[in-house]
Amino acid sequence: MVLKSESAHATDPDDDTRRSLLRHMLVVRGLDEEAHRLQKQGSIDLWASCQGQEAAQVGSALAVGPDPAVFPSYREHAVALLRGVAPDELMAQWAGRTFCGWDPHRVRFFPYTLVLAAQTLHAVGYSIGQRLQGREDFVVVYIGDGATSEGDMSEAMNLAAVESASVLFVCQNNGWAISKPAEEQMRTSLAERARGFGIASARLPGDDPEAVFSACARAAAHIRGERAPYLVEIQVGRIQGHTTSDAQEAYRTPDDLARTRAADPVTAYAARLSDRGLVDSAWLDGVDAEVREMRELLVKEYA
Amino acid sequence: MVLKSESAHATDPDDDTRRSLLRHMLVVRGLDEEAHRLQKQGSIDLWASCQGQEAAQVGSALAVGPDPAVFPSYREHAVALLRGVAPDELMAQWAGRTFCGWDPHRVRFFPYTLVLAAQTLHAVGYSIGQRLQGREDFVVVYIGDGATSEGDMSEAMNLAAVESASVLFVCQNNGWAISKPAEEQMRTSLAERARGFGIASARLPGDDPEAVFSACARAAAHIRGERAPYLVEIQVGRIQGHTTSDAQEAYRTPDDLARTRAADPVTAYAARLSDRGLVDSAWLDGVDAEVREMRELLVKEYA
Amino acid sequence: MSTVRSTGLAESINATLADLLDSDPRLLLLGEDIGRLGGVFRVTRDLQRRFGADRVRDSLLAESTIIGQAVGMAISGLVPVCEIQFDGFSYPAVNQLVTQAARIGGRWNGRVSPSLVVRIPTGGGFRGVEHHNESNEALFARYPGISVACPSTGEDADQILRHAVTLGSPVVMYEPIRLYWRRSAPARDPEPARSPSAARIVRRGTDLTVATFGAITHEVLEAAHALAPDVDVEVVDLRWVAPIDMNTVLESVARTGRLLVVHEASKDLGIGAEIAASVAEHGFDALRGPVRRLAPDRRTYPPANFEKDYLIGVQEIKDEVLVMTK
Amino acid sequence: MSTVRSTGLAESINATLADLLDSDPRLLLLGEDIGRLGGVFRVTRDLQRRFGADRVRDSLLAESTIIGQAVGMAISGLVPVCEIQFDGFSYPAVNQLVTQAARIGGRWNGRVSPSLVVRIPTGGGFRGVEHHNESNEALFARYPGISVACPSTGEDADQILRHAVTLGSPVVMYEPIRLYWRRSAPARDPEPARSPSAARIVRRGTDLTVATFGAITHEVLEAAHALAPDVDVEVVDLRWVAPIDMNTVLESVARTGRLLVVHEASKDLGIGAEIAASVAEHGFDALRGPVRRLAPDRRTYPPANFEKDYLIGVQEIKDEVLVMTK
Ligand SMILES: Cc1ncc(C[n+]2csc(CCOP(=O)(O)OP(=O)(O)O)c2C)c(N)n1
Ligand SMILES: Cc1ncc(C[n+]2csc(CCOP(=O)(O)OP(=O)(O)O)c2C)c(N)n1
Ligand SMILES: [Mg+2]
Ligand SMILES: [Mg+2]
Repeated sequence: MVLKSESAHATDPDDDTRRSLLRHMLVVRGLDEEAHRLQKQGSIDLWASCQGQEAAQVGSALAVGPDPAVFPSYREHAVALLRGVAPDELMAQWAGRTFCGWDPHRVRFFPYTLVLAAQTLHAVGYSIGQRLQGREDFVVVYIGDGATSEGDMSEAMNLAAVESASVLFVCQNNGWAISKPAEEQMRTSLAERARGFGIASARLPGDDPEAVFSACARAAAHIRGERAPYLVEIQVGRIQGHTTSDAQEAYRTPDDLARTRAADPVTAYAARLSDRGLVDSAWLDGVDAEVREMRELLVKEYA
Repeated sequence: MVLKSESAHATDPDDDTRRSLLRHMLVVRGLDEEAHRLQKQGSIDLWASCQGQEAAQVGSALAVGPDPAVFPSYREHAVALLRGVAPDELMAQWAGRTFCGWDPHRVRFFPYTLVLAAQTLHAVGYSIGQRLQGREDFVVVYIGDGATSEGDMSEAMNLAAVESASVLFVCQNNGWAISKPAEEQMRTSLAERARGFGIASARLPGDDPEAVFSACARAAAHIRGERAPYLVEIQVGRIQGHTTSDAQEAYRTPDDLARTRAADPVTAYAARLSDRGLVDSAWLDGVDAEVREMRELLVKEYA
Repeated sequence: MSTVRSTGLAESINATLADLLDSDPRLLLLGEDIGRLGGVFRVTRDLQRRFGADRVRDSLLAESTIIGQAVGMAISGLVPVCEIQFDGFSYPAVNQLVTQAARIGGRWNGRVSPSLVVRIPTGGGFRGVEHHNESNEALFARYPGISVACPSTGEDADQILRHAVTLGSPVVMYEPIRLYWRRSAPARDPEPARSPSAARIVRRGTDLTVATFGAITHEVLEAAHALAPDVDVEVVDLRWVAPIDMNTVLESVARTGRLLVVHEASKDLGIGAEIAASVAEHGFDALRGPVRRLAPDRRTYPPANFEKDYLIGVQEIKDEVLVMTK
Repeated sequence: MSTVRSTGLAESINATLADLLDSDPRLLLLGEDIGRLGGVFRVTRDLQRRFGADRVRDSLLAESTIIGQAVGMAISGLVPVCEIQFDGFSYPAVNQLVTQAARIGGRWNGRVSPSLVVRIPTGGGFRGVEHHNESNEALFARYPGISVACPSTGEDADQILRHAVTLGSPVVMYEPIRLYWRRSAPARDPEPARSPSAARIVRRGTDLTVATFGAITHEVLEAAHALAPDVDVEVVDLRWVAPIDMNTVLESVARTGRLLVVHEASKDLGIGAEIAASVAEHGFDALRGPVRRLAPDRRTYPPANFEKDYLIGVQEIKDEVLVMTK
């Protein structure tokens, strides 16, 4: 798959892009499931699942195209794969082999940062640094809802606003910071908070990758056009626990969990594209095969 | 002078209060001038002037009344005196005798905090602690424009918003953080930023103590009524350098300095109350005598 | 070698906190995920259910906020017992702890005496990911105004916590993660400590003093038991690393003539440096040979696959003792 | 006693920074009030005028922002030289320095080698208000991945800065405030250092080694000059406190048999602890008596009226040397 830059599809995704969205979502879901299996059998130490957040991740990453450097948090596995991080490279740090399994420069997907919100300042500084050197200064930084409470996030928003840095903040609001609900973490929304700092923003549901794609394409156009930051807050569900160490049943109701699982963006989007006739069972079988192969490779490498 | 609580004058100040506003402004101006003199002759080490900020300080302090605990920054000398800190107690730390010259509990004016923005979290925590113990939880915290860039300030606003704490944030925006202009420190205003966190706010010029008084009285009513935080951003001028160590001529234009001096809120308010016939020369002479006595006391103690 | 069954550290601290919450209405707990979830290590399990969300508070996700608001609460007369989720995430709280919590009593000229406790899960040895294996007790130990404790048993943690909440100044207590759920420990001499803030001689011996603290006390004791009776090692469990009970260490070295300090944190400027320096200053004449420190070299805690090479094990302790006593 | 005239430290650092800005387009300066104003100590005076606001950047008033954005800039290929306004305000930057700047090279498996310098005015002795007199070199010295320098002359600061901007990992340089404008200094032996990261023997002597660094090196030299010829003191100016050039110290102690460490930061877990411990470990047989540390006790830097009692002066150094050599 060749990534297109956002300028090529400033508004709605075309059919190729739609299939691409779905394919990336299905692949990372396969990876995520395999990671859980490997963790359960003790082959890797820990896994931070992205189940429920695939539409947000794939939609945003495809919308901005291959050029911007990405400063992830630690859960952006879909973005990683989409950028060309190999599945076994992605798994390496969760297996205790390294702090970062891939070459960040090659894929312009930088290492996971486990100290919450620290990467937000790096992202803005990097963008400023790139601009000063006359190079691509569009940067994407991912952050969770909980991490936005850290001073660094506010400082980064203020810095980006004051410097008018070309930074897209993507806040994946999955409703939880481990066990603390997002409503108890903030009084407003991240989108409102960003505007308070002078950053344009949008808030949207993250179940539909096409809507995410469009919103992020618009955000990217704003950033390139105005040379100013933008924040998208994407509301997603967290299907699994915070990590494999977290038994979320301890603090979430069965109802809430059932609702979140029922709103699975991957199955929903697969059904939608099938219904629309954009993918058929042959296409789906093809992706299945790809996923199977990936899982076998992971098992060979890690089990 | 007996302090009235804000409920007694929810809107405009009455004539007694007007005279009280002026008297406090004149007294602290005298103190501030004496401090400069003492510093110049080497009797005290340093002084952070509040010249230009008297209306903001006196107006806010009188409006909230004597009950709320005050967490100052390091420049709220007018608030200190108004709360009953004695002039020589106030001077002690600038003379290198102590870190805090007064009894914070007695006057409910807590020690100056020199690490910027640290006091904002203390203020919110104190308010929560007071509420948990069923005691007066209305707290006032002062902060400068520059200090708002520190992560602690954003964290404190978020905490206050989420906990719905009875905290009045008073941001004295004097346009400068040492040599950095406020416009380069933020893209919006503090008032907008506060709203982004879910804190009601107002922004107003700080040249007129009556307007400050009214705005803060309304803010106090909001805090007591809603049991929720409020932020007032008061635009003031900084007549002197950041401290006596700071030669502001190095980075401010003569024009700017002249304009700031011309807008002196103390002389303006004295003229206004004279014009309105609210004070006469006997009254002014009385305050003069009080100031003279205070200065003599300071000289005796420190020169 | 004798091993005894013991209550896990987590369970023991949980019981102490419950008792303190019961007996002192001014006490409250504050930390990320400590309420609903009971903490990521379940140290505060069930406490929110028992004592309510006002007193067992799920804090915002911001460490500076935790300590900063605790300072304000302490000024208001409460006794906050905070939790930082992992040692590696204590840095955003450094400013509030060092420039505020530690100094507030002095700044107020003694007119407030804020008791404020910060519990920090610490150390490695459980294949944690980056930042989850730090041992930072030396960070806060440097600062006047902060006391730092490093218990190695539930009993000590209990004594330390009860002391800490009455101290009138901040206490940071480091809790070894790998002891939270361990249920057996090498046997210790039953000798009581002289005071809640004193070190404890957990094994009497004559040939060499090992000063240590925290989780690795267990490995030291295991090594000491294994070396007996050939070499008779005295083991001092410091329990507090700031201030350090140097009297107990110096008296021990006066008896044995040899000092080894063992800790899990990296060697440079660690607690071992302070102890070795103090003994070189004040116990020099008693020394029969060089003091030694056994601790990881100055390098970052590695990815899990390499942590065995990084951590100090029983074998290395035995080897070191043998070299020093041969 | 011989005193020589010298360029003030501020002027010297200003010249070095100007030269570095001139010769390396990737270099930029970043800090509060360093541009328009030229810094509160005027160390960066005129540099913004000469090199423009893009390269001499008045940062936001937020220390975490300064270091955090510098990490990003370094990844982008620039070489940020940051200033923290006072040592007492470095704490909000600790998280970004310790968990990010120090570890980014390792986390990238060596694929970036960010050169990043943090200049921090340090120390007391000028009647500063609260928080303006701190000596925190031991804070960052503990952390692998960070190098820490403490120059005591303009010449050394120059050599250190030029080395630091090429190192590929963060360097924190502490600049003694009270040397910024001092224009005379005790005479030093002209012996060159073995390398930019080595210590310097600034006075040869035979009776006792004093290891020291930073501003107090001047007082140590003054004491040494005054004691001669009765006692012949060798003075080692460490220049770097992380990593420490222990070889130079150990060789010196091997010659003199006695070690005194002097520093301005409080004693507990200070640089002196590490040096005393290392010498007690590796130089034990050379020692003719106990090592000693001369440094303030574990208490907060007091208000200005009391700083004389807190700080170590020439007289105390002389007294200590005399006790050790009598
Ligand atoms: C500074 C810091 N504090 C605490 C933690 C521990 N921690 C890791 S993830 C997490 C919750 C993060 O929630 P959120 O930002 O919403 O991201 P999500 O995991 O939901 O994607 C916490 C508390 C950390 N990694 N860093
Ligand atoms: C954490 C911290 N960083 C830096 C400083 C140094 N400093 C003291 S006051 C000041 C400027 C503050 O500006 P502002 O908040 O606008 O308050 P003002 O002095 O104008 O009242 C600076 C940079 C400090 N005291 N604390
Ligand atoms: Mg979340
Ligand atoms: Mg200001």
